[in-house]
Amino acid sequence: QEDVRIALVVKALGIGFFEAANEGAQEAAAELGNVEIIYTGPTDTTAEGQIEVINALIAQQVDAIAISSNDTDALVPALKRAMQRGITVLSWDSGVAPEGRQLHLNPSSNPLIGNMIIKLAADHLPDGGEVALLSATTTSTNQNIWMEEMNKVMGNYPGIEVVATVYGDDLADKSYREATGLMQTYPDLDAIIAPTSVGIVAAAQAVVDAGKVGQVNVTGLGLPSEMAGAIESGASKSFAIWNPIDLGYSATMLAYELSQNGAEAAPGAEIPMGRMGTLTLDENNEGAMADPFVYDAGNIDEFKSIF
Amino acid sequence: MMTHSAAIAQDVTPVVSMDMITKTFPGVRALDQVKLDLYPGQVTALVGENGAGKSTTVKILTGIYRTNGGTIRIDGNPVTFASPNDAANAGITAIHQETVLFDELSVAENIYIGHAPRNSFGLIDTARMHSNAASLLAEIGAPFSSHTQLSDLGIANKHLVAIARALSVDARVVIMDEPTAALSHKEIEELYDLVDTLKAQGKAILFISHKFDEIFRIADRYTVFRDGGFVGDGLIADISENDLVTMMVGRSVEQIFPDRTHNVGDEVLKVVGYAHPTEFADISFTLKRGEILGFYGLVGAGRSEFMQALFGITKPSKGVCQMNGDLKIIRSPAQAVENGIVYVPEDRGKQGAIIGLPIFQNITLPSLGRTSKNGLLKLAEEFKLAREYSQRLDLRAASLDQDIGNLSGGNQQKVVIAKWLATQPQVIILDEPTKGIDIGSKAAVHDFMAELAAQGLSVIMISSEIPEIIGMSDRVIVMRDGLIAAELPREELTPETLVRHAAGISQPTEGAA
Amino acid sequence: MKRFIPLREAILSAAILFLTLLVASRFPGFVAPANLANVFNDTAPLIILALGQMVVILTRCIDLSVAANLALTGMVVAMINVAIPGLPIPIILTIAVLMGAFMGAINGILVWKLSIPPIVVTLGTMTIFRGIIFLISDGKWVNSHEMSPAFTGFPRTVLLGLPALSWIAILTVVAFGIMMARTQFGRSIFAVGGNPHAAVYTGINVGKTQFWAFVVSGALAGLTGYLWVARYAVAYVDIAGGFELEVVAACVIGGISIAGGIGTVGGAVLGAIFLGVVKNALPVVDISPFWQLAISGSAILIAVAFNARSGRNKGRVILKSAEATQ
Amino acid sequence: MTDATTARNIPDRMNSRAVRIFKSWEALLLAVAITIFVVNSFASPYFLDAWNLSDATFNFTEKAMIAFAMALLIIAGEIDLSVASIIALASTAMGLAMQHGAGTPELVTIGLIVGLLCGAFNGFFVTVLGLPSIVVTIGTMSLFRGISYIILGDDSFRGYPSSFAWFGQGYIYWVFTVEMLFFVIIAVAYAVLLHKTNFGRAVYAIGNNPTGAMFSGIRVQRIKFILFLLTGLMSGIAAICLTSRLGSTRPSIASGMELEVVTMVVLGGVNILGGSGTIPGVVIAAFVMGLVTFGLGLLNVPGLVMSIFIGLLLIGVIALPRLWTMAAERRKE
Ligand SMILES: Nc1ncnc2c1ncn2[C@@H]1O[C@H](COP(=O)(O)OP(=O)(O)OP(=O)(O)O)[C@@H](O)[C@H]1O
Ligand SMILES: Nc1ncnc2c1ncn2[C@@H]1O[C@H](COP(=O)(O)OP(=O)(O)OP(=O)(O)O)[C@@H](O)[C@H]1O
Ligand SMILES: [Mg+2]
Ligand SMILES: [Mg+2]
Repeated sequence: QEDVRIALVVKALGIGFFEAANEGAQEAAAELGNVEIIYTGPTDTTAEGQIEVINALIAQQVDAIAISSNDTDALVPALKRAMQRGITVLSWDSGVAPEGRQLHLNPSSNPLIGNMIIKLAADHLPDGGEVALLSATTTSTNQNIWMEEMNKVMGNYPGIEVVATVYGDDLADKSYREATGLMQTYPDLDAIIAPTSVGIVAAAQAVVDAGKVGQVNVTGLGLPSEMAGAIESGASKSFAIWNPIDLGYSATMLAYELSQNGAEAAPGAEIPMGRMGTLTLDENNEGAMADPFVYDAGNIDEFKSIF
Repeated sequence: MMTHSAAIAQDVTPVVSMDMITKTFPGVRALDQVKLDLYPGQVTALVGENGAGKSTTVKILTGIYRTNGGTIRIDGNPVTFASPNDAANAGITAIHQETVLFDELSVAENIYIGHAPRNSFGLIDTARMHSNAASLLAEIGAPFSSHTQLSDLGIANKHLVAIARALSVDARVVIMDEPTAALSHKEIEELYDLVDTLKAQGKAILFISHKFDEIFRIADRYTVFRDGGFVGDGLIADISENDLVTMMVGRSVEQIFPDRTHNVGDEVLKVVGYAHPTEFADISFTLKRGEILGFYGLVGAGRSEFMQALFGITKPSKGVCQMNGDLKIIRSPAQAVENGIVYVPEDRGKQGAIIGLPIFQNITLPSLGRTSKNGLLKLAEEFKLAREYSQRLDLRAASLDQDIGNLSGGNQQKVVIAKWLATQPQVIILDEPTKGIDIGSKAAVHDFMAELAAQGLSVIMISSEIPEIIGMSDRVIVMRDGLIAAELPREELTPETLVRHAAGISQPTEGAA
Repeated sequence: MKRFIPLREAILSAAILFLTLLVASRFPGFVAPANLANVFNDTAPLIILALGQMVVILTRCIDLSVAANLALTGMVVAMINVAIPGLPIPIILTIAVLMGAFMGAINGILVWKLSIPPIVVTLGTMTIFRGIIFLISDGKWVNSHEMSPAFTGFPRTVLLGLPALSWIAILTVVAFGIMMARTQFGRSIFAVGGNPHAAVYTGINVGKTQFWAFVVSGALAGLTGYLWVARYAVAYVDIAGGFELEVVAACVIGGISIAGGIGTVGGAVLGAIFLGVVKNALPVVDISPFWQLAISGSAILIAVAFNARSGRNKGRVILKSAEATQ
Repeated sequence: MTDATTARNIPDRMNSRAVRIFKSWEALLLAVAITIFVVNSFASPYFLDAWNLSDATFNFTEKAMIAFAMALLIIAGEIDLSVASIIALASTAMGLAMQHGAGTPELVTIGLIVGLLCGAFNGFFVTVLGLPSIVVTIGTMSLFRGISYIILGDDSFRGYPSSFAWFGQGYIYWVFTVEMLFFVIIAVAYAVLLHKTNFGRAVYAIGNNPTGAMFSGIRVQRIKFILFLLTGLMSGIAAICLTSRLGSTRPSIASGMELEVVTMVVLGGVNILGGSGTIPGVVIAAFVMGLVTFGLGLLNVPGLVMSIFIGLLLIGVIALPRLWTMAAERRKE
């Protein structure tokens, strides 16, 4: 019997988070037995790059494409064509518009994440204080949604004031400069929230360089392996992330279910995803995998070698 | 005046001796087994038509080109020059045909680039460089400081810098490739003195010129090339001008100007009050059908600048221009051409020839309107037009689709003239049309000018050569410092009056001719 | 002409001063010495690279591969540091400079020996160098915690009030000042760019001079590669992506003629500082980040139009009357 | 001098037509293209498939449209690095119009007009103010895209009319896409313009010697201005196709495309210093680049590794013939 080929398309190759997701996908493949994972993606985070990758995958007639997209809308025509040619398409992590996929797997639910990032900062500011956001690019779908969700729950954290939102474009040097700029512009800044793994590392470095460890707490979403140093130095007291291994695993399982076992992606459907339980789809055919997980000095050593 | 043969001993060994030298370019054999000897304390003139291979020889001697065969000996020992530095180290220095200098650098740096004096840290010793340069400049009578930026100098002064550069190295062999082409009378005289000094110092001099008076004035020996081949050499004292010309062109050439009947017609062009903020002012004159109007002046008098304004290249601040009585506004060369005025520029390489395009495309470029239909090219028509005019000008080339850059200077000039004649203009402005052209082609250009005038074309000829001006013009306008100094009818043309007006001398002076 | 060159630099200095004061009028903190030092330190990599680029542009070439060279060298030294954490910084610096110079030499050789136009060569090597980073790193990042403290600490080491990064930039500026004005190589660079044809006749090897210009530019890119990676404590494929155009822009704003032969060390440095000030000032005056790109684009256009105006020649002076009034 | 001594009869041409074609850059490039095609056919079982090959053309059609205009511009001695940013701005303008209810014809018109305006803007700086184009377009590259960012920020335009999708997603006949049709029409139009008209001849003259061309009565600045307009126009067309294909507009659209376009032009044998180059060369280069990226894509080779191939191809295709002649000369000596 021929292998089932599932393409795991990521935003860009070489990012630790997605490498970990690939690990999870391989785990799922091993579990399923007859699955071959094609781990691919562009080398920079552009929609055009992903379209070329998708075209190549369509040409290879893969069985399923599971994609973390760089652009909600721009990928839709290409993915539609993939579906027309009989390929199962789902998005995970960073979604595409509903007409471009059968379902979307959220790593967590957006409200939970939005709440989590502000809570991480607020937990260490019992008397309130000034916080600033250091996001990725202005066009990053996820970051924008989370910040929106965060704004909705700001009322639950009295005394916490968001003084600025800056964009580091997911570039280390830009993020670093933006973080430095924040500390200069707002001398009384208490925390920088960076809901992006590039930004949070750069911000922590900037805080260390500015000699503001202890004054400015860097938090947000990051990878344990990259943030271990920041936790150790005290620049970051805690941060959160879902488990990318689980995410890759779940995406692969879902892709297999849809393409091989005839699972139907429809609102309200419950689709099994192996050891991660089942995914319940909402009216947009979206579902959340799990809660984000908080890492701090107590558990970082356990995770930093994993991803 | 010095005498030619006085100091020449027959048994001196040459400093430099080239033997059986061959140089080929793709498709062209520029030199074919030529020989050339240069003797200490003597001036050897290298003569030949355009494209005979004179400049190529210079470039070989200065290490810019490498030979395809033959030997170069210095003091009898064979050498090979892999780079210009090798040649310089062997004591060979040259003033090239093109000025090869750097506009952005100072005069001193231009003179010493590549061999500037160093201080004990190995850094350039600017103070010493300037003082050395200043004394060199004083020696050749240059009227500017070593600190001047080169771009601030006129073309003649640039040539003086080139000469100073050649003298800044302690050379045994000095090569001068048409050094007088851009110089005024006074400067030429100074150059002659300089050559005499160099001779007295025992240096071997190679002198290239198309001007025979010059050659007979300062050369001791001659070597003749024709079409890349060696024809003969000997002592100047033993040969007559006519024989030398015959050797050079392979036939005898009458160096007289064409006999013309001077019947000029109606007024074609009338220029009134042309002016420019810094370059020229108050230029007014008329031009008649079939007339050759000479423009004389010292180099730098502003003749080219004015003509370029008339041709629409630069914008005059004032002035009007009428063609056949109608007012014309000429703001671009394209409009000038539409109105029947064309300009053959002086700077062939930059302004005249489109190097990189084949000969036929150069010729048809301004006439494309006639050789095409609805903007679509018709190659056959183009070749026809190009063939016609290249034959009329006796062009020498391997084929019409050869790059014009592979032609010698003189042949390039013919293509440029052909390009403009092909537009069938009413007024043709020729800026130094025979500069750097060999004597045979020169006569051809002169005959052609006469023929054009006879056919009713009006010609404006800028020239710095008095015989040419006197021999060809119906009327002459002399310019000085951007103004018209005099307008002289044919009858009043004498070398003396021309020089007097051009230089602004009121009293007739001696030796002006 | 000589008169114009200091003028051009004076205008640029005035523009920088004006910009700084404008920002300071609303945010006095911007002109605090510490912040200015910080702006300079931020601009240091751009200054160093602009000097290298200047040499290349002066010889009528262009080096589009500097940012890729920087990134590749940065990645290599970072990986070396991970593999051999104890390697002393002087050795790391040497490796970075040599490696950068080697890549510059590849560009130079192709330009010199095969006479391929520089823009083509460096467009090619730019993509090749980036690709090689991906190949050797597998697209993975080298993060701060993997680097040794000495490695990331060097550019931050404060000496007489300024970080080492700033000092290196200052030293480079001084070295280039001497090199361009007082060495055979420096003057040859102007000659080659001003009139390559004439340079050949004067015994200057045009190709070889261009080769060395690329080597110099490459060496500086390599040096900056280490400094960059150490300063931002991270190395990955895309670092300094698109930075080559910023470097060229700095040169152009500084009055280095893209046609070669004209330009000064001071101009290049001021051009870089101008961009650095703009970049640092925008976030401070709280202009939306979306405006940054358009503003720096306009700045380039205005600066260039300005430069060209002040240097435009007005024809020759022949008329005696005109001479008197000049 | 060889056979040039007889002045009266200069032959029109040195080599026959066949020899010229055989020795041409295009012949070399075609050989490269065929080699790549054959290698691809063996390397991947999915390569020789009409639909796949058709999909593959998207890899180059939009870039090639701009490349043709860019080729003329580069032959004339100028360059336009702002093309990708023009796409961004034109696409943003179309998005704005779409939000205000514009239909497909209006969208197309707006795309073209914005392209032309951007071209005119570049042309103004280069031809009227006399600034070097490489510098001007580095500036406008930031400016044009910057305006898109100001307008769009972190937003995007989506929901283009379904009829608009025809340009970037439609098929003319069987597997032949609309973009392919545009590509062919534009290629032919530019080939005629450059090789068969007075305008094209003037472009070559300007590229070889702008001063000489001006002295020959060619309106150099006007022609250069037109070339910038054409490049802007082509960027507008590419913007229409790309926007239609993506079905959305973000300010980062087409980023980095300018260098790919220049690479395509240079690979096509156009002298980056101006003066020479042909449209057939650019056409073949477009196919070469398309085939390389698609072939490697089928093998799931990452984009940056593909770019190594493109970089090597760019340098190699120019370097190899030169190395060859150098080696031949050395052997002769
Ligand atoms: N770089 C080159 N490539 C090809 N052919 C060349 C090159 N340089 C010179 N030639 C050819 O070599 C021949 C000799 O040219 P050269 O410049 O030496 O002539 P010349 O005697 O100095 O003429 P002129 O009096 O016009 O200066 C000419 O036929 C010319 O076309
Ligand atoms: N300072 C200079 N730098 C560069 N080129 C120069 C300079 N001065 C003159 N030239 C060029 O040298 C040529 C002759 O000089 P110019 O135009 O001053 O003389 P002219 O009065 O037109 O007389 P002629 O026609 O006898 O040369 C022109 O082509 C001019 O452009
Ligand atoms: Mg000559
Ligand atoms: Mg003149």
